Amino acid sequence: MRFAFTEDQNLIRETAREFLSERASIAQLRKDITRPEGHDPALWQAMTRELGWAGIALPESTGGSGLGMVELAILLEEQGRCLYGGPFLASAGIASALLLESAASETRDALVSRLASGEASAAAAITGDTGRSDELAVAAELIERDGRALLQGHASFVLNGHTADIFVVVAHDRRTGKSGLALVAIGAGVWGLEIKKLAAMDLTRPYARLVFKDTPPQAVLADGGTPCAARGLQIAQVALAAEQLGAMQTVLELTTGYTSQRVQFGRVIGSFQAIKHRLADMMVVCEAARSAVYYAACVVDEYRADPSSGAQELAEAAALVKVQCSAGFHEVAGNAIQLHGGIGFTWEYDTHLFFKRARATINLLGHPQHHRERIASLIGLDASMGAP
Amino acid sequence: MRFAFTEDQNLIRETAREFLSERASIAQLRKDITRPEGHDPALWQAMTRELGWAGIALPESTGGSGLGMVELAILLEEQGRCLYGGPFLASAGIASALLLESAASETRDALVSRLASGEASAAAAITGDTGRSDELAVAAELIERDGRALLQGHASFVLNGHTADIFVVVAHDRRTGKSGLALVAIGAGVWGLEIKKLAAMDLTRPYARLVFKDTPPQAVLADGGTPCAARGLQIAQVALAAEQLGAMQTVLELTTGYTSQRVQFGRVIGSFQAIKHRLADMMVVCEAARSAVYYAACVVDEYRADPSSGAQELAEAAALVKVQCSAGFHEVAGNAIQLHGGIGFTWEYDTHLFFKRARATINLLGHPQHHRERIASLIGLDASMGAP
Amino acid sequence: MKIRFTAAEEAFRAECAAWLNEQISGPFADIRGIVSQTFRAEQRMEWERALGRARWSVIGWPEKYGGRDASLAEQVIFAEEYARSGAPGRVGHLGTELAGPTILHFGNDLQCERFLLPIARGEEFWCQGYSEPNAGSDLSNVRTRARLEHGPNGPEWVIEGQKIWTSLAQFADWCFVVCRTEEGSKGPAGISYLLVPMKQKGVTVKPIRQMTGDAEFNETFFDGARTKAEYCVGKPGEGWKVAMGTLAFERGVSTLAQQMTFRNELDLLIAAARENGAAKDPLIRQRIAEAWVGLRIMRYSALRMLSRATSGSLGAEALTYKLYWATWRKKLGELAMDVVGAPGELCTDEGYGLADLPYLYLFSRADTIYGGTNQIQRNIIAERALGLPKESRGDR
Amino acid sequence: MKIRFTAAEEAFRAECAAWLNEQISGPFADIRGIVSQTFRAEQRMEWERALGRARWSVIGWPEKYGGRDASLAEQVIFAEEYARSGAPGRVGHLGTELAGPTILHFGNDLQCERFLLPIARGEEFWCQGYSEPNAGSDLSNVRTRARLEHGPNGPEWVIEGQKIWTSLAQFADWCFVVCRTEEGSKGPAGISYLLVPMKQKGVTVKPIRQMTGDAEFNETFFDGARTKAEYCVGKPGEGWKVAMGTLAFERGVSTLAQQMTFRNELDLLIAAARENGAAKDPLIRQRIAEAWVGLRIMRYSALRMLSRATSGSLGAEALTYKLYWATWRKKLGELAMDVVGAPGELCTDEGYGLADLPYLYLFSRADTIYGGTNQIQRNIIAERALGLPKESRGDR
Repeated sequence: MRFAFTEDQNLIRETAREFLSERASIAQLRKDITRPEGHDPALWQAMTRELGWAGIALPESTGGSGLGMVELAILLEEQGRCLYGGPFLASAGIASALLLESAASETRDALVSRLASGEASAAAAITGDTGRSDELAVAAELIERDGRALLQGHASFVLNGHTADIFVVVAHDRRTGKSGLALVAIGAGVWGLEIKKLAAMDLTRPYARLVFKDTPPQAVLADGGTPCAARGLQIAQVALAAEQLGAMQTVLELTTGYTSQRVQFGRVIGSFQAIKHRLADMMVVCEAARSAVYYAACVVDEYRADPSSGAQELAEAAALVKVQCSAGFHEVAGNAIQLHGGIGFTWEYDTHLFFKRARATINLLGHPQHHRERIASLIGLDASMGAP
Repeated sequence: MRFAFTEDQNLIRETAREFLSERASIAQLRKDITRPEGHDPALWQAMTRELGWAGIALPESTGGSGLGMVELAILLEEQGRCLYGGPFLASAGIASALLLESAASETRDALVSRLASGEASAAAAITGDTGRSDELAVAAELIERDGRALLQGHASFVLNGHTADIFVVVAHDRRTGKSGLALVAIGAGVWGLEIKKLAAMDLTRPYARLVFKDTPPQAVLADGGTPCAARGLQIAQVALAAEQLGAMQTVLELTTGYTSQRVQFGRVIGSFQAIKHRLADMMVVCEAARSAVYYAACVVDEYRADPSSGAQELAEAAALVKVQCSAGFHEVAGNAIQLHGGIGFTWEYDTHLFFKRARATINLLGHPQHHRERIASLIGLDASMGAP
Repeated sequence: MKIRFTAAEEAFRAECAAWLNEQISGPFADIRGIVSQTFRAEQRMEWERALGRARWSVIGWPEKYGGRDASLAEQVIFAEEYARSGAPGRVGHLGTELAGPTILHFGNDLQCERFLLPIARGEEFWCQGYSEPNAGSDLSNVRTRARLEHGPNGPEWVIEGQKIWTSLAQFADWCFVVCRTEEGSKGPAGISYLLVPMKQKGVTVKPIRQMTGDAEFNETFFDGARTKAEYCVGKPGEGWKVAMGTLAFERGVSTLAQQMTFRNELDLLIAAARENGAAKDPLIRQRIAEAWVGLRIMRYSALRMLSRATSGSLGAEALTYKLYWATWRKKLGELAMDVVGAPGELCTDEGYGLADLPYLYLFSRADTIYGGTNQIQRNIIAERALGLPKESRGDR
Repeated sequence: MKIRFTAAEEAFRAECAAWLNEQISGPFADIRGIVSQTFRAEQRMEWERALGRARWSVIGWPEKYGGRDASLAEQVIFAEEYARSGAPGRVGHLGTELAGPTILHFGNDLQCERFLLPIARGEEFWCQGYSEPNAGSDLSNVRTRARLEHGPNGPEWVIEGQKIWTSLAQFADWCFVVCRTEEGSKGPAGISYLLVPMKQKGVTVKPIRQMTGDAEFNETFFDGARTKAEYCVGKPGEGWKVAMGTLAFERGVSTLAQQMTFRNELDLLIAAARENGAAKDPLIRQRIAEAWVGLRIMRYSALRMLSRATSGSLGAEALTYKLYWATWRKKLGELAMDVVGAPGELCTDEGYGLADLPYLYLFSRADTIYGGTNQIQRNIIAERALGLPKESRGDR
């Protein structure tokens, strides 16, 4: 038990921070989001092909680095710091997690290899137009016709879906003799797939809506995929939380910096307790999130080392980290606007970008309320009541 | 429409404040609560027989002053200021409200007359051992045997019940052909009634637990009494809220006074924004409570003037005022302890008396959560959902 | 203490409701229910002229200035019916609610004669020149300067400086400008309250885009702008008192109209919750109930505040009012997003169009900032209502 | 970064769990699960002597002072098993967690030899002399004075003054007292850190009754109390640094034991909720989940803090820790009352006896006050971790 980063891990962080501060400043982000892709493809190429980030937590057998969630979380945290809006979270954080949880197969490994090399990016289609995270919200169906599996229905809130090459789709399995959820891979150029980019309140990252019209899957990755999907999404929650952690840390620093310089009443406003104490509370939230993210990342690695004994802890840690980071990021970003005063409310200043990202990530992969209810079940509040 | 006190009403307040500051200081309270009655009977006599307070909102025909809820609320607010623990709220605030809502009859008027004159005090028995405010929590039953109505079961959390002369009991009506709740009056000395004083965390005011063993009622005040009980308790909520308002105002003043004098770091601590702003928030809560209480008191008077048109507004205002004053009082009293620092946590200092009273009144007549749910129903959130 | 309206007052309610509904479902149906402050401004200014013609624009003012000498109860009733009709927020509200009452109270006869009727008639619109880039929370740190010059048009103030957050400046004919007229003065001393025409060469208005995508607020630059010497309200150098007086009018009857807007927003939220099933969620129900409680309390507090205002004193409820509603609305915005769920995250068009509830969510973040941040409001409450020590300044 | 324990560590866990369970279900069954700090103190002191005999009292200390030189992981494991066994909080914790580490770190050889073994063996108990009636949040405003006197027993400090909130003083043999030894000094300068015997004529302990009805805290009066000149930790006049160092030890491994207490409290609350049906209430479920999240995060933060502490630096998570747990526990207390409902309002006996959860509710109100109020904690975080300006004093 040593709950601190190794030298290697620190080095990964330093390299990432240096690279991103040069190539992915928020000023740059404001330009990149106006591109049709919503991000800079050259930067994405550099991240994946040159730096090999997409494969950091993918098995060496598929061309990845074979490191773990802790290292992936470091990269996501650093990307969160600059609100990076390219498909890293979507592909390396979410879709890859689903792929790795699905049954091992050559097809799957071929897909993973394409992601690891940076040749392709993937996106996960896991919910319908409600955007909710429960099973009922899934609006895609896998049917069988003439012995062929086909996708019907739709999926929405597909993060970075408009530029993805591969989709990992969670669908209700309606094939003969099947039930529950299936995990399906499809290519972006496949017949019977409509992709529409959706503009969002969060300016930093677009969604897509997919419509399936008898779309043939490239592969059915998991029959009876309900548990695979659940575990994969739990791991994805940890990935998202790592990104949220980085973002909330930046917005805290931004606010500390501003309030240390802005003068009103002849004093820097950071000398007023109303400001100081709010900042202290923001820091408490950030540090709590940090503890949660690092721990949850370790839990993912423990789970992958031993899935049978680690599943309960994974479910708990994933819900916990989503609750803490979603509620925390929104609180911190909201406070940042308040402490900036008028300027914090303007389009030109960066605080609103963080605030809107925070709001968007509240619903992504499940609202905190949903996950608290999930925790209540996990810790035994459902068990039948009786006399003591 | 004039939402301000009249001269007469201001005079009632001034007189009450003067009387209570002389006779019912908190130092005096600390002595009085050690008496077997839990309060000073001579003071109670002075309040009722000399000043006629018990009858202030009772009809002139029964010997009362024929004034309204606004005037009663003023007296309760002033009593709340000094945490008066005698049976005024229990008798004039709660039990009287139930009596006035029950069907007019000679028996009822005779009971009301005894309360108006101060000859007797009443207490309301409205819940069982859970102390909850829903109908299911009622643990008394009115049965019929040999043509006679009898009470069985129990009631708990009967405010000031150990010194009451009359009990107004809410019971499930199990008599032949009846259903719902009945409102029943019994005398304290009646056969088959056990009364046990309960010591409570709130030191200022005890409860009693009643056990009914074929207890014969003095009168069945309302057959099919569910709506009477509901309305009576709504009015009682307004009475309780008025008392809570007075208490939270005092605790705010106490804290303002302390923080204006206590010096740390060479400054009065009230000059620190962390303290100032907390006090400001406390004041916001108090003023919100004040607006709510005065308005709700007017609503009661409007309702009594025209029960048919005023019932919905009464239900809403009663729930609202209970939510605001219960949550608000607890918040203000909790903050008071915090802002006093170590001394606020001692037995010798008064803050804990307020804090414990606040906690006790959260459950009394229904938890805020219960009343918020009630509001949700009242404002139409239960109505069936459909396409727009 | 009574809350019931008299029969005569209820008759007045019927009269104004009838007129409002006729107008808003008839000639002005296009502007019904608009939320944004800047949308369809021209039509709304036309609407405000129609109000003026029918003497419904400022009913509490004296008849000779376009009002009806209406009682408090009548003003309460009108505000309620105005909002109930779906009539939009007023482009002219800085004139009718702030400039007008200030001139009526602090101005001289000449100023009253010149300015009040055009406000009442919707012929002249106003904006407010208070905040500056370095005078946000610290309002008295005013750097905009004005000096008196004697030129061909007689004595005139010449104004230099920059104001910020001047909402509706793009539509305004006049601005009430707080500026420093005594060289070397500091803080509240040496400030004057000038009425300055906006449509002149020396005034430039530059919109500030906000996080909502809209631009209600502006920067306003005064670069040799001029106004007549006699358009100074109060004595030169004693404008601070007038400026603070203006702020007190923000707590007037207009709060009731604002509340009706809030009520419309809450109704919208409730409708959304019923439609998408969120109304079945016990947590959402609690939060909606809490919002409903807060809104009711705002109404009661406003009535208490207004009933007392007729007796001249300003109570604690008035000092707490801004903090209360701003905090309430911010929470409402957060609740709104949880009610609408993920679909509320999507834009309705490519131009950053947002549905009403998500728009409310974003806009509400400004409520706790403009017009005195929550932090400033808490200082005011603690110092003025509770008598706690003043904050120490770093500079004097 | 890894969170799994090695096989050797798990073996260590089995060893200490076995010993603890044997003791606590055997000879010390009477003191199992006691919540109050003062209840059955004599038996608990006996228990702590048993711990000392078996070398389980201070396992992280060097062997020669009664410890086991245990690794961080072993200390974590022992703390977990200690609490899991139901063993009660330690009467000696001010010695084992504060006085001991302070002497070990700042004291000289003579002091280590004299004081550490008796602490480890449970032979001498300690209390803390920091706060004074006028030095609560403002700790450096110390007025207790000590002067060096040369008498028949050699040079001795003679101490005059009053300390307050000295918990467990009634059981203590020694007190570490912060006092002013330089006439006319102010603030942190001129303060010394003295080790003073409690069982002497010049020391009077007077219990302070708290809102719980209990009296864990005391006033302690020093009226010509004496201690040897050599029992000054650090140089005379430079005790402030030592005193602050002691506070840092509060963030040590003992936090894990404290957390296990919290976990027992949360388990109690969950059991109550399941028993009375509150666990079905969606709002209660959310709040319990939130409490569970907070407790887990405390554990993760403590592990992060401790893992870093071995590298010598104090991170932001250490500065936020007190504020976090105190706020968490206050909320837990409020939740507890909502779970138990009205029955929790009733006393269990005439002597103001309260059930565990209501007791927790009341006691938790002190958590955000003692050991540095939440307000002071926020100052510390803002100033030390975020580098914001210091509060200005009124007096220097």
